[in-house]
Amino acid sequence: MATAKETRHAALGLEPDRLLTMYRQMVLARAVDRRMWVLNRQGKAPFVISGQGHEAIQVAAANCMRPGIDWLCPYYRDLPFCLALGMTAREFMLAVFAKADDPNSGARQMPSHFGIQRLRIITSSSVVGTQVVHAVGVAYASKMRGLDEVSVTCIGDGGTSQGDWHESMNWAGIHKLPFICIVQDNDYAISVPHRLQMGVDTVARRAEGYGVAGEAVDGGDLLASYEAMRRAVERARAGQGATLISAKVARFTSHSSDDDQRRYRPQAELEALLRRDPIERFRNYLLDEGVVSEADDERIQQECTAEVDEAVTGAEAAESPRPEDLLKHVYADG
Amino acid sequence: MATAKETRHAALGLEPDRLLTMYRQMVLARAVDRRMWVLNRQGKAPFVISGQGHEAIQVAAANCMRPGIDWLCPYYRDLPFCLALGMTAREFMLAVFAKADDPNSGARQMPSHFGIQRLRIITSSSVVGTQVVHAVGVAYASKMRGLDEVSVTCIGDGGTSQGDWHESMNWAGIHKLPFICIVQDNDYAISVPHRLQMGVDTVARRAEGYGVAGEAVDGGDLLASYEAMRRAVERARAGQGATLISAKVARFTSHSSDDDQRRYRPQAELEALLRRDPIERFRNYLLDEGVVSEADDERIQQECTAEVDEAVTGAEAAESPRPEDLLKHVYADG
Amino acid sequence: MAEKTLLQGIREALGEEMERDERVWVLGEDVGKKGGVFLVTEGLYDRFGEARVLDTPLAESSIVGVAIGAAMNGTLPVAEIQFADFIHPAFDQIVSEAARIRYRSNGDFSCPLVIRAPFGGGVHGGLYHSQSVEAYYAHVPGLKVVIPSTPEDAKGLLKSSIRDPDPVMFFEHKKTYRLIKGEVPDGDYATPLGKAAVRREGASLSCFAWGLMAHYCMQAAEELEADGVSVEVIDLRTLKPLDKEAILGSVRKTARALVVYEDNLTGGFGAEVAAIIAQEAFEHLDAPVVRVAAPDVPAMPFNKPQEDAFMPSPERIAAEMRKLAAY
Amino acid sequence: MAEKTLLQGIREALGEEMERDERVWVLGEDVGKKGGVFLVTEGLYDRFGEARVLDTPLAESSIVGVAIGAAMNGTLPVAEIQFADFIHPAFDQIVSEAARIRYRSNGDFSCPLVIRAPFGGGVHGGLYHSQSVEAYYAHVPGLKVVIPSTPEDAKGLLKSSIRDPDPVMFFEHKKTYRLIKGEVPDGDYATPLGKAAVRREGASLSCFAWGLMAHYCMQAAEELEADGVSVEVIDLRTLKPLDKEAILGSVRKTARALVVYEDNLTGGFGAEVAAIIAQEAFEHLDAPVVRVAAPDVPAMPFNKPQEDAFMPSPERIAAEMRKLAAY
Ligand SMILES: Cc1ncc(C[n+]2csc(CCOP(=O)(O)OP(=O)(O)O)c2C)c(N)n1
Ligand SMILES: Cc1ncc(C[n+]2csc(CCOP(=O)(O)OP(=O)(O)O)c2C)c(N)n1
Ligand SMILES: [Mg+2]
Ligand SMILES: [Mg+2]
Repeated sequence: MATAKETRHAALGLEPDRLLTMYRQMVLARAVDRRMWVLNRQGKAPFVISGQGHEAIQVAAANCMRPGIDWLCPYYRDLPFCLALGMTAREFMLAVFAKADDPNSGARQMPSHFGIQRLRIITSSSVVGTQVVHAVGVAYASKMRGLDEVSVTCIGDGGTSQGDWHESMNWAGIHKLPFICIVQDNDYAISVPHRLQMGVDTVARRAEGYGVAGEAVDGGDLLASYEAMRRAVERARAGQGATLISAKVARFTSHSSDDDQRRYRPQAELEALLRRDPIERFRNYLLDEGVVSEADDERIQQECTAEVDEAVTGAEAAESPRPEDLLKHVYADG
Repeated sequence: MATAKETRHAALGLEPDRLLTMYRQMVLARAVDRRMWVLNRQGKAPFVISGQGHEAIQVAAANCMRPGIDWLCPYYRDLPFCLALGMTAREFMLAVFAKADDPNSGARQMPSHFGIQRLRIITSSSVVGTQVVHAVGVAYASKMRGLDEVSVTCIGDGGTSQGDWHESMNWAGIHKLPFICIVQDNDYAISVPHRLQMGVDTVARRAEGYGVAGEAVDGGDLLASYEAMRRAVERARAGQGATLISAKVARFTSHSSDDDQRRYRPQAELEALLRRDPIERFRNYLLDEGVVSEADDERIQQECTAEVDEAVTGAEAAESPRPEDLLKHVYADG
Repeated sequence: MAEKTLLQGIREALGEEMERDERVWVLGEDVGKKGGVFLVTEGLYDRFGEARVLDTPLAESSIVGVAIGAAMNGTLPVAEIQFADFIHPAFDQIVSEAARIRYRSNGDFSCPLVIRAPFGGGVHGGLYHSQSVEAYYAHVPGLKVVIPSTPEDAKGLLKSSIRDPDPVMFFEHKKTYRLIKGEVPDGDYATPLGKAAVRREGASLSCFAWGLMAHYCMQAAEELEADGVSVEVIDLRTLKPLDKEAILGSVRKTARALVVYEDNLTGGFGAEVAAIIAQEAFEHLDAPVVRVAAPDVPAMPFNKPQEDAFMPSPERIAAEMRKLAAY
Repeated sequence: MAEKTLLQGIREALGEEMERDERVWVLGEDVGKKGGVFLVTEGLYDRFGEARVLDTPLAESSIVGVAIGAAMNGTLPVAEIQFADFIHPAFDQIVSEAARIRYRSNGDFSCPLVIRAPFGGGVHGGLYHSQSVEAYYAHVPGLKVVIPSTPEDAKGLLKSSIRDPDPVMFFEHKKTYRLIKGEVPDGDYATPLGKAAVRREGASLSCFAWGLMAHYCMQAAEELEADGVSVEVIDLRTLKPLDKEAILGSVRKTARALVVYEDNLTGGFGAEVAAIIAQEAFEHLDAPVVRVAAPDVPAMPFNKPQEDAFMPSPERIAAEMRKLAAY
């Protein structure tokens, strides 16, 4: 039992090392993400889409998983998630620059369409919602094969409106699957506000109707996110079934580099977002608890910047795909 | 306030006349339905699908609606519903015999694919789930146009698994539409049992997650069904939004004339069904309350049989569709 | 007359039809305050309000299904699918429902509905923001399929589509939105569905196309002009109903047919055009019916070298024209 | 060898493959205790248990989507769609997902999956239990499309499909299930995908078909034999990959081509076959490439007079053969 004086992280059994790892993962993700916007403005990256503001829930979730054993069916905001699972900054930048060695798709897809077999990050499309069903299928196969694997998927608040999302939750409930659906609820689907997306405050209210567990969590709070996710993973591993986590997060950037959120979000709302920075919040916690010092933080930021610099330099110099390879990999034999 | 001695129907404000009407509608529906199975066995009706066991919820619902003003997007078990809204036995039999004058589809569709403009029963396909979305669209249009109409739709328990069902409920919740979805939950989708269809006992549990009202009702109990439906209609008319009614019912027949439910339902279960006959139950109530006598009942049965006889004779003698009319009504101008 | 972009043509048609007939309304993802991801519906939200310019949930099947229901209750919905690539979740509602409302009810019901969607590539859209989907729908009896390629047509054909009593699929090539400019007549006009447009008369061969490819064919034809080869370019404009007479008439004149489309070769709508010619103008043909289309790979990659390799280019079209003319 | 129905061929292939490889499993509506609405999966539930013969919720998109996920996690799912008419809700999962898993991941992932569905009419199925849907999928790169017409092929092609590393659409004509009987070789065998079968050699004209129409063409060809017209009948069997060589080779020999399909004429897969012939065998043709297909109405009505009027009949096919042979 946690005593009154016990820290939040100690109550969760989290060691300082792990806290540092998670902090560093968030910082790196933000650094990579910011850089891609710079590249976009420089005309070097035709399209970017961001995870800024969504880092806490993603990094927390990744740290409850076993990379290479548990599965992720991601969505396009999952840069922090994928980095935390082991994707390198360089691998991501190869996609941003549309280079042949992009491990996700050989630059066939837009950047942020993640998929890396070695990390069990399953290839994803742009079609919102389809990945959730795949995650159910993965979980069904794990269960059928008697394997101790957890299948995790992410989606936005808008994505939950898709029929596929419902069909997935229903399957997960029927078969009590080792499946976790994380809804990253940032109040918008491009410009469509929450009130026009659903008639309730949070989709976590839908869990009961499927026979799955529901968790509504502040997705900007790393420790709260970690707690909810860990409970979900334990539930999955214990054969107690699926969990729907709805994590409230803040979308810091426009939807993508093709969007301008000032067209539809009030200025005051945009300013208020900044107070919801998950990285700031965790940094303050770590400083307050003495887990990191200002100097540590400075070092981490510098390391991450250096990592990004190197990734960009390497990726920019890499080869572009060859036109004739357009015809490859339609089928196994071609 | 109902006093202890007040009858259930009086508490609902139901006059004996209306009770008789509803009773007669159920009896007629059953008579028509039974006859079509006879015709099927005689080789005169290649395909039949039944509403037997579902009569109470349907007739109750129809009696809360204003035919020709409120809308119904039906499904293939809604014979009692459609008769109660004003479809004649003869009109139905024209479909059963696949005759040109079938008002539903000119015998282009299988029987029980209802759709009659004059009654505001909207044309339905065989594709499970699609009708629910149409009902939402109808309701949205009514609301947009400021019309005081209620849009009702029916679907089976299996049908709620479709993505379309979810998307519809979500719309209904967002816009607080004058929309009512009646789930006729008969525990099976053809042979697939409830436990493999959903992870919960009743879909009424899903209402809250959409921001719509939920009612779980015994759909074999006419008065309970009437009560739930009337509340839903009042809610809709008062602009208070949508209702999801889940009505437990018993499927008396095999799924359709192409099915044999003995292959997958235990004998004991089939026998137990008979004790759940909604018509029996309502008859007993009416006899107990002295609303009808045995003699009245006898007369009603005979009238209904005569109505069916006449419908069959008329429909059987009607013209078949002409082959060349195959090409008509693809577009307005053809 | 004023010079406008194709996108402006569409926007004007929407605005004018909504003004003219209060039954007309617009629904789709981001069509409201944002004005659509391509800004096609810009300004409509302010003019007509939220109920008639409705931002929908992210669920295409319901966008179409709700429009169907609303069309059966006295309104004229114009549904926007944000990208044609995302129309597939609505496939069932379009094919099983919208297309058959009239037929299956033996004429008792109808479904006056327009579904607009930007399609096509060449804009770094990658596998899921570049596709051509017209072949799926041009196969479906009960639907009409319209693809404008000029600002004038965009406006006039969209007006006809909105006024049409049956469901119309209206596909707008996204690369043409701002690239293609042209005169748009002042005032109200409607361009009839089912009529092809001869963009260029010619005697040596007939070239059939739609969307962006109609422009590429024009470029190629101009190139061939220099070599003394006169190419007739026909923009089909509506694939369903198809202007067979225009196709056959042209082939009877030139005896050579080239069909150009951006979609994958196999089973693309160009196959139908070629098959019609092969059956109904066989006696007039002096050469094989040639198709130029994209290769049979799932879609256009994001990276530029492969995107370029996928798209039929004016150069490739010109080369095929030359070969065919010389056959 | 023993005489079996086409349905038995399919059932045996499923049973044997499940026996041979425990990664193979079956999912769909009513495939379990009931054994499927046509009893194709009868007996499998008792032999292999509920987890591998899974009754799914009534939701086609998830049937396919779950199969896709499971295929990426080491299993070989065979998904049944109860009627091809109800495959449309899964269109997106098939076209955007299954077909592109390999391509979009640059070969990093694959999706070994079979989707079986009964299609076709002539069984009083009405508008929604009679359709042909192969054209939609034969257009999609990344998919294979198989349609057996004999019991031997049904078994052998299904085995190949299950063993294939890519997603295969396997369409079974429901009228052939019990109508068509034939010898089925004993023991394990696999019929290769991508090879057409010459069902009947002939010199006067080539006739291409699949599914039930392959049988109707045989009947018509036999009728013409009596008149001294020798018709070659080629059953395409797999529309994707398509055996172009078999098609072109036959046309080069006979100089006349008839393409017969049960689907709506416009944009049906026969258009592709005709277009290939018109482009690649033009010089060998002595007559127009003729298509016989269903009219462009949404689907086959339930009532018998109109159902019959819709279906291409052996008589109608024979009449077209006669005309073409005499051209
Ligand atoms: C099926 C489909 N429809 C539309 C789109 C276009 N689109 C891409 S992202 C997006 C909004 C997604 O919103 P949400 O699910 O809330 O995720 P967020 O981007 O806010 O994280 C839309 C409409 C798409 N990719 N797929
Ligand atoms: C999309 C779709 N898939 C499958 C079918 C085949 N089918 C017809 S009815 C039915 C079961 C419906 O069960 P339920 O919704 O519970 O309704 P019930 O028949 O029990 O009243 C199925 C699978 C269909 N008509 N549509
Ligand atoms: Mg969002
Ligand atoms: Mg049921």
